[in-house]
Amino acid sequence: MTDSKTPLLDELEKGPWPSFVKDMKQAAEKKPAAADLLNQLELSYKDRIGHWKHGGIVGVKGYGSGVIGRYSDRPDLFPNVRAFHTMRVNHPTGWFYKTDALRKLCDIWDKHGSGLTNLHGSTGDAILLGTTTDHLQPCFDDLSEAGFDLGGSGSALRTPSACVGPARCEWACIDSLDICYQATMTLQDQIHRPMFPYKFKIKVSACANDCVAAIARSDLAIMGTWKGRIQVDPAEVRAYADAGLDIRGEVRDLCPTKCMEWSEADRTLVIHDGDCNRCMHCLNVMPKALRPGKERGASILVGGKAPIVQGSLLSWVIVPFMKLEPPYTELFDLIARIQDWWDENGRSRERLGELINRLGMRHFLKAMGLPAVPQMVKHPRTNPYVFFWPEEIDKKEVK
Amino acid sequence: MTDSKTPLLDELEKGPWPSFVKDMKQAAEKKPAAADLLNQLELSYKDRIGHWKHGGIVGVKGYGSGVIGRYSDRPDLFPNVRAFHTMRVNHPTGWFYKTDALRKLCDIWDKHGSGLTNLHGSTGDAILLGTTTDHLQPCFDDLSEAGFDLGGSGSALRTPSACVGPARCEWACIDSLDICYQATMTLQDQIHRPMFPYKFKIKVSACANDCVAAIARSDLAIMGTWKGRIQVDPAEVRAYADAGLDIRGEVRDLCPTKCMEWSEADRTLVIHDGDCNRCMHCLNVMPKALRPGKERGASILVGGKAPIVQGSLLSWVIVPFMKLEPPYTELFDLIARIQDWWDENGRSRERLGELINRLGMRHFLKAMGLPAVPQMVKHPRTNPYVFFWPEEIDKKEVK
Amino acid sequence: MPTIELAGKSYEVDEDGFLQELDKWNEEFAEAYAHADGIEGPLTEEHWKVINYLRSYYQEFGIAPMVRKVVRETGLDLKRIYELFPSGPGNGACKLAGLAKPTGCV
Amino acid sequence: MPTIELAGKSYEVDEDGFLQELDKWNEEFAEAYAHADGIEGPLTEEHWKVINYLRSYYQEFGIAPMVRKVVRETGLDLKRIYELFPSGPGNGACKLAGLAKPTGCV
Amino acid sequence: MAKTDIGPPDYKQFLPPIIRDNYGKWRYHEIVRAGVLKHVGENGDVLYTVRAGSPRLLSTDHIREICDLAETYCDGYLRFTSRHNIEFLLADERRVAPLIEELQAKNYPVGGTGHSISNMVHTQGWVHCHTPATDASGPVKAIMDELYDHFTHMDLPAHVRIALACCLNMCGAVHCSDIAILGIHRTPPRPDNSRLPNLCELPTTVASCPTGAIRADMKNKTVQVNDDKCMYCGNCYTVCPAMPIADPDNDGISIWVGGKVSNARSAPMFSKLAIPFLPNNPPRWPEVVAAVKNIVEVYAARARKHERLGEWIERVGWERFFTLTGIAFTDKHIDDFTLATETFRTTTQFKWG
Amino acid sequence: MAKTDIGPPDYKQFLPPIIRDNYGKWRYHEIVRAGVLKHVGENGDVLYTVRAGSPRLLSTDHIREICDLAETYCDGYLRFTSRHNIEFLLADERRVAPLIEELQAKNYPVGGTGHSISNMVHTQGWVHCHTPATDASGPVKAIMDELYDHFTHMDLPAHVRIALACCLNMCGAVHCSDIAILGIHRTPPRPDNSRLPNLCELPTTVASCPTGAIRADMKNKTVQVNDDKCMYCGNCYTVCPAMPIADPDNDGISIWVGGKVSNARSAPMFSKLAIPFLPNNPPRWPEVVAAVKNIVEVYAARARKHERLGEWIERVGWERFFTLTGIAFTDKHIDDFTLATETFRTTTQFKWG
Ligand code: SRM
Ligand code: SRM
Ligand code: SRM
Ligand code: SRM
Ligand code: SF4
Ligand code: SF4
Ligand code: SF4
Ligand code: SF4
Ligand code: SF4
Ligand code: SF4
Ligand code: SF4
Ligand code: SF4
Repeated sequence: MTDSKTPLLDELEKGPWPSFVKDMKQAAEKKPAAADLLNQLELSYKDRIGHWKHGGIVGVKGYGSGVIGRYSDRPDLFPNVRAFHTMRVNHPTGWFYKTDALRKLCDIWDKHGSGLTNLHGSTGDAILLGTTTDHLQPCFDDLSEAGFDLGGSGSALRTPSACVGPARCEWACIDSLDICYQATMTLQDQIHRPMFPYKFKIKVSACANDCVAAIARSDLAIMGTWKGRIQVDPAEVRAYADAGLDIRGEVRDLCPTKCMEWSEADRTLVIHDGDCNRCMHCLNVMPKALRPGKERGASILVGGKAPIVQGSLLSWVIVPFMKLEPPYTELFDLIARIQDWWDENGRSRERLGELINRLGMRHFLKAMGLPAVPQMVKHPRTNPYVFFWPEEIDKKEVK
Repeated sequence: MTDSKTPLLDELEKGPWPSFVKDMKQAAEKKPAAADLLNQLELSYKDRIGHWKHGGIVGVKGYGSGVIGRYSDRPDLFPNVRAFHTMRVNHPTGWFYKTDALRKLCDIWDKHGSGLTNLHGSTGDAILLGTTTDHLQPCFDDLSEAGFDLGGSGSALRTPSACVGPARCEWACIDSLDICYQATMTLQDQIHRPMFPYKFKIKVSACANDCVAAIARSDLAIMGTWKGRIQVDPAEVRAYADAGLDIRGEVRDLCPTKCMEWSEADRTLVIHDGDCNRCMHCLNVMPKALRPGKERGASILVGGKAPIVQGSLLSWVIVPFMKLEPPYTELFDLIARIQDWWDENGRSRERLGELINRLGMRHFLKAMGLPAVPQMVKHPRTNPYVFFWPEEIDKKEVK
Repeated sequence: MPTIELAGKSYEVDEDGFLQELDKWNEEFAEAYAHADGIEGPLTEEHWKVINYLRSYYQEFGIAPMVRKVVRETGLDLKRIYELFPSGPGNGACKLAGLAKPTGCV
Repeated sequence: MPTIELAGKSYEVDEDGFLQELDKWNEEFAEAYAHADGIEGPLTEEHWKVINYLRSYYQEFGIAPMVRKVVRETGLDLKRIYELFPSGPGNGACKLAGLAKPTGCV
Repeated sequence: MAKTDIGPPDYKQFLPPIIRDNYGKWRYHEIVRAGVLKHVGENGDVLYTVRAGSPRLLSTDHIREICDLAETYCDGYLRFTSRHNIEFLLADERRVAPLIEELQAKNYPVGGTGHSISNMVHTQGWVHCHTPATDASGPVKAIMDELYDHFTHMDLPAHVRIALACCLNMCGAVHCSDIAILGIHRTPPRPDNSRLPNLCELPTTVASCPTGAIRADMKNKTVQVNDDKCMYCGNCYTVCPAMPIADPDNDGISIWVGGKVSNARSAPMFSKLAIPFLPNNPPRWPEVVAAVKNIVEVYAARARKHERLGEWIERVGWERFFTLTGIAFTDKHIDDFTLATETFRTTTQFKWG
Repeated sequence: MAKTDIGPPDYKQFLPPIIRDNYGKWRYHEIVRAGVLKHVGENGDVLYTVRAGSPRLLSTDHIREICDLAETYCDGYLRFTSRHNIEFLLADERRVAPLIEELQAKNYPVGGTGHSISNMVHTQGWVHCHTPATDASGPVKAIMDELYDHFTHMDLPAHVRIALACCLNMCGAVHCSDIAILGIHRTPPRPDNSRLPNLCELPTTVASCPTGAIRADMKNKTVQVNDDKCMYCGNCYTVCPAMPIADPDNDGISIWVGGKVSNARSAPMFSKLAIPFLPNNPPRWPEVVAAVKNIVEVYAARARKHERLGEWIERVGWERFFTLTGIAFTDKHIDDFTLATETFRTTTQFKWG
């Protein structure tokens, strides 16, 4: 046996995948807090249980969010993590950095915190992992000075995120980065000062491949799509076939709507665009030959979330197509109307999707002024429990 | 204009489809009750509303079911339908009749009732439509004398029904008629003396085509199926192809599991039976060439029902395969266990499916002693709200 | 609204003979009605067991008990109940017990 | 369990400074605590509007009101509330008002 | 006293000899023409079945006429189908044509087999029930008149099964029909406080409401309905006579499509809402007839062979269904009951229309 | 005081020049090899991206090392992906190979593109959270060690996305992953009546329970848990610190499969339960690692090209999935929450195994 103080964690230094234990040890050399974190984690590995107390509510002046308070339940053993709060730093949209900015972050965190981070949290923030209460405000001041700001937490708008989109992707149907950035900047107040019934998440994917998983984990998902015909380059189609791509098997047969005809003989591909549901598969397989149609915009979906309380929800289509060009007035107006309705009607800790589900989609659509369209449903209702609006009923005759 | 007393209903004597109004008029000539029924119906057509009072609870001695009480809400206008009760006569299994039996029914009904019937009710009974309270017992006595008995109503076992099955169908995998008949005879007491929380329906279809819609409208559906290979007659396959059947397009391409290979060249059909889900389609299209496998039995499903209260349910697989040979002991034991559990745990007016849904399938399976198998679900659960049985937990350690 | 004359008193009942004013019920009503409904002789202890159980359950819960409960609580099996009340627990016993008419599931 | 000394009295609080025995709350606690929490000068009428609303809502419903409710009922907008309580309605106002620590949604 | 619990007559005595001989030993069948099935036994025996439509509501005299026919042509053996059709069972091929001739002469439609529209399963309506929102026999007659040729000809892509239920109890079990016609109320029940206390069990009445719209008013031994939460299902009326709900001016018919029962190709499916409301317009319900006809014809013109209505819609998409039929999509089509979230579109995969 | 509400730095200043030039004007891409993307602009410009794996939990020194690399090879421009990988952005093809060489020398895995296993999205676990039922970073490390070659090689039928969340809050949003690893508790919370009255809002605590297992005990200002109705989700603990639920001997990991997010081919899908429980066995969770490996390899051997794990299972059937993987099917796999009926098999269409 080794006489290491962390024999269990040491096991996780082995193996080819980069080891977080190495990073913890690296930080532990400089930072007592990181050292105690390492030791407390070792204890957790031994006990098979976490060693943090419940909750913690701390912050910086003027903000109600951006810091997750945390206290050790064994401050006797690990005094340097007695308080070990996390700061959520709003990442640059698309997670793009120049190294000078990243280095600044590191310097600030070495000055004020544990020297440990998550790049990034699963909402998208740069997570600065662990500091004490009295370092929060000075750390924030330094961050602000360096051009960074905190992200969301609590019953606030959470840090919006976006796929890399037009910056590096041929399929981007909308400017996911700009939309996300504008939303972030416009809604700063909502991010920093929680005022909603619960959290609210916005994510933007510039096409249906959904590289930020917007549909699964945002209350409001903005997803690029197009109308009209897929742009086909017949020469490139032939080139793919020549290069050995099995267009029949790998493309046509896997098209979910079966809206393609592929002629092996003359190596031509015909797409019946009216039947296409823009799933992206054929474009994914043949990016050189196929491109999204020219009329571009986004589908807007709402309601996605994780399981607590009533089970997970994937987001629901509420606007099949919206043109999205700066200053995105229609989009931001809609977001404002949605949040206002939710804030007005929602119960504490009730996400948007849960509220719509409780009150009924028809009430939501009416409040939004959105028309009901078949694109909103997989299929119409199967139960006969249909409400009619009072104005649709011949009231004179009801006794 | 005609001076008919039923100008509205007269309109329904027109047109090619046989007219129920003609039947009503025919009966009205002999029976004042039928005449008043016709006139009251005319009033309903004028008023666009029914003219029957709510409910009615009448019957014959020793039975708690089999008669639907009904009273006119306009006895002033239609005294002959002041009381107009329906008797539900248990149909001969498979709805087979010899005319002498049918004629006996007619004679009895001309003697005691309105002379109007439904052949048949949608549960399957021969419905004798309308008589007075004092005719109920004598009518029943005559029916019994003629070899007929009443069917179910109220919180009872309802008249079981079965598809024509082995009597006239090449696909029957079980003897639907015998099973239904034996169930009916064995469970007479349950049919006539309501003792359950609510109604209970049993239907038997001898294959997956489900010609009695068992899966949609019975609390317990028994559906024939097979294990092993579909019996293929290659010569008959070729004969179909020769006769112009598009085996690729009409059979292979429509197979839901895509488990068939069809070679146009040598006109041979290969079925990968391990992938087949016995949907019946290929057999339906080529009955001469394909027959069910040789090891036959039934899938048992439970819970089907109409929408009230919590929405319609289609029945759920609880036993993927059960051999069914007289005296069907395993089946009848299972039915008894199911009913007992339901009767013990069900609330008033709670159908079996609703109860299982309320308490959880795992409780039902445990009480039935049935093993959980993947055939019971479309897919495993998506929510993480998993219960463990106390005996699965290491209780010593829980503080 | 039809009425029925029983032991010199008159009661409002519906077409099926169910009492319309539930608080008018009394034991004579049950006795006399039983006779009119074809039960021979005076009501026995067993009859009263059923009737009393129905009434007390109804008073407590506002609903008629389910048949399985009646069987269990009175110790009489269903066959016996039909012997006692040939019209059965609903049309027979509940009617004599002065309960609201069982509705719905017919 | 940490304690905090305010205006000569000592109170049990948690790590975040939230009162642990809710019935120990009194107005001096709020005044003194405000000072300790960095609010300058004595609590104003506006401060008390918020604190009193929080307390009365909590007493009636057993929960803290949602922010929208606080804004509507006090007539103070969110910006003003953050001016009054720089740590915000939760960490700031609820703490001074002696409510249970808002949990969960962080 | 009469014997009780004897059960129905044993069906075996009603089976014609050819069926008794070939019971469980049929080899295959063919549909000779619409309404005529030919079943061939393993031993070569041949059974003919001639299927005729029926209004289901039959007078005893009409039944006797059917008996006459059965005696003339098939030794008195006949049966009824699970969809109320009459089937004459013939061992002798030579009698088939004469039977059909006489049936046609007597105005019995012969058909309902294979890829046709069979008889409509339906219910009581104003003829005998207490909760209907529409009549049953009348709309059925009017619709079958219009679709008559699809009964007598097998000219559709696949089976089309139409059913009608006159209220949400759905005795016609219409919930899995290609086309379902369903009577609906559209105004809340009106509790009659004077009768309710003596007539109804309060807990049962409260529990009967799927949407929790009913509150017990213990003091007055009655109930109150929250009209905003009521979707007029009528279940409270079923258990409590003092909650009348019928309303001539607002009751009517809704139309549902795309259900199926068989497991052939696709799994059984519920029908889905196509048209939320059409008025009760007796005696011939022209709006309803036209709507059903339109759906059938759009389907007939577009679906592929063997494709049931619901399978066709699933393939082309509901967006397309509404466009092609010209039926308006409304907020009523969007579910708001307990499983609603399962029906919302959780993908960007959809068509423009 | 510091400026507030300035928001994040404008991303545009961090875009390398080649991206600024080709913003919104990319023509196509190729995956040159695992971990190397080549994007070609309409004007012919070529951008190379080299993707490297990261443990996500990074020390500042480690980040500085990454910065060193970015400065050496790509003028200081880099990004992170939505799955925590590092992407070096190079305008100059000649630097690609040297960068990869140095990355490999420094033990950075290069890969995660195309039909490979990318980095695992995951959460805090015992490192920073108060509700975990397992650790996050530890199991991730152990699993990625085992699946390392599938990160560095594109040898799978399609993308495989694995995620881990240490409790049912699912911060890892694992609910739509090809393979999801989820920490679960298995014993009810233990309300601490001495602390609860001062710490918790009773209505909030009661409302927090998805199954209604919590009753308020107004008299004692505390709550009671009906253990039979509790499925250990821990949400009550989230809102009420006096309801501890962690239990070292019964907490552990469940495994879920077949979810996806993209709309490619099939619509997004939730993951479904594969293995209800595996023990917490630190430091390397061998049971969990073996289970994940088994699922990946069975899938890899059988699925068709482009077929995601869930798509493969849908095609062959869940019956087959359990048979092929040898995973036991139990009553726990059968849903009993609010939408349970939607998951029951309502057809006789199934396979024997
Ligand atoms: C840090 C982070 C996990 C990570 O390691 O990446 C995280 C950590 C916590 N989440 Fe989360 N969530 C994080 C992303 C998510 C996501 C993913 C996403 O945003 O895309 C989800 C699922 C999507 C969603 O919102 O539905 C998520 C769903 C939850 C929930 C359940 C919410 C629900 O409505 O179902 C809770 C419970 C709550 O809010 O009380 C929660 C609560 C928490 C808390 C605050 C614990 C608690 O009960 O109060 C965790 C603090 C951990 C700590 O001590 O640092 N966290 N949380 C993620 C935020 C980092 C960032 O800002 O970038
Ligand atoms: C006569 C018949 C309709 C017909 O014209 O064919 C019928 C008629 C009535 N049904 Fe039915 N049901 C009839 C088959 C059905 C079916 C179909 C089936 O059995 O296959 C169903 C749907 C399947 C099911 O059971 O789920 C059906 C579901 C209902 C329901 C809803 C039950 C539910 O759990 O959702 C009710 C309401 C009730 O029980 O109180 C109901 C209630 C009624 C009542 C008794 C009215 C009531 O509210 O009390 C109707 C009496 C009409 C009358 O005055 O004659 N009837 N009922 C059918 C019985 C004839 C027979 O015995 O052959
Ligand atoms: C007589 C009857 C059974 C009975 O016991 O009464 C019956 C008899 C036959 N059915 Fe059926 N089915 C009968 C009701 C049904 C029902 C129930 C219903 O409609 O309510 C169904 C389920 C319908 C549904 O899915 O909604 C039904 C779904 C089938 C199918 C599957 C059709 C499909 O592709 O979905 C077949 C196979 C076929 O026809 O290819 C079938 C096939 C058959 C065959 C060919 C079986 C045979 O070999 O004898 C019989 C003649 C069919 C024909 O009409 O062309 N039968 N059949 C019923 C006639 C009803 C009527 O008068 O129209
Ligand atoms: C860099 C990143 C976006 C970002 O802003 O960070 C990204 C980038 C690309 N994605 Fe993605 N995707 C990224 C996360 C995702 C996600 C989200 C996730 O995994 O959490 C998804 C949804 C996953 C799912 O369905 O569960 C995603 C689903 C796709 C798909 C659809 C795959 C499918 O068949 O289901 C494609 C198309 C393809 O690869 O054929 C795609 C294609 C691409 C392309 C080829 C787009 C392009 O032309 O540049 C990019 C390189 C892909 C590659 O890795 O082979 N990307 N992509 C993300 C890299 C994550 C990582 O480090 O592994
Ligand atoms: S979501 Fe679409 S546009 Fe955005 S990066 Fe992914 S593939 Fe490209
Ligand atoms: S985008 Fe999808 S649906 Fe459209 S043609 Fe391509 S593969 Fe088919
Ligand atoms: S259910 Fe099957 S066996 Fe029965 S009649 Fe229909 S096709 Fe024949
Ligand atoms: S029965 Fe159905 S699943 Fe089986 S081979 Fe025939 S068509 Fe395919
Ligand atoms: S559907 Fe409704 S109205 Fe029609 S018979 Fe059945 S219960 Fe009566
Ligand atoms: S009609 Fe239906 S929804 Fe309306 S109150 Fe009655 S039971 Fe409730
Ligand atoms: S998943 Fe649960 S335990 Fe893990 S970080 Fe999120 S809230 Fe904490
Ligand atoms: S752990 Fe979940 S299910 Fe159990 S009592 Fe708490 S909230 Fe309810």
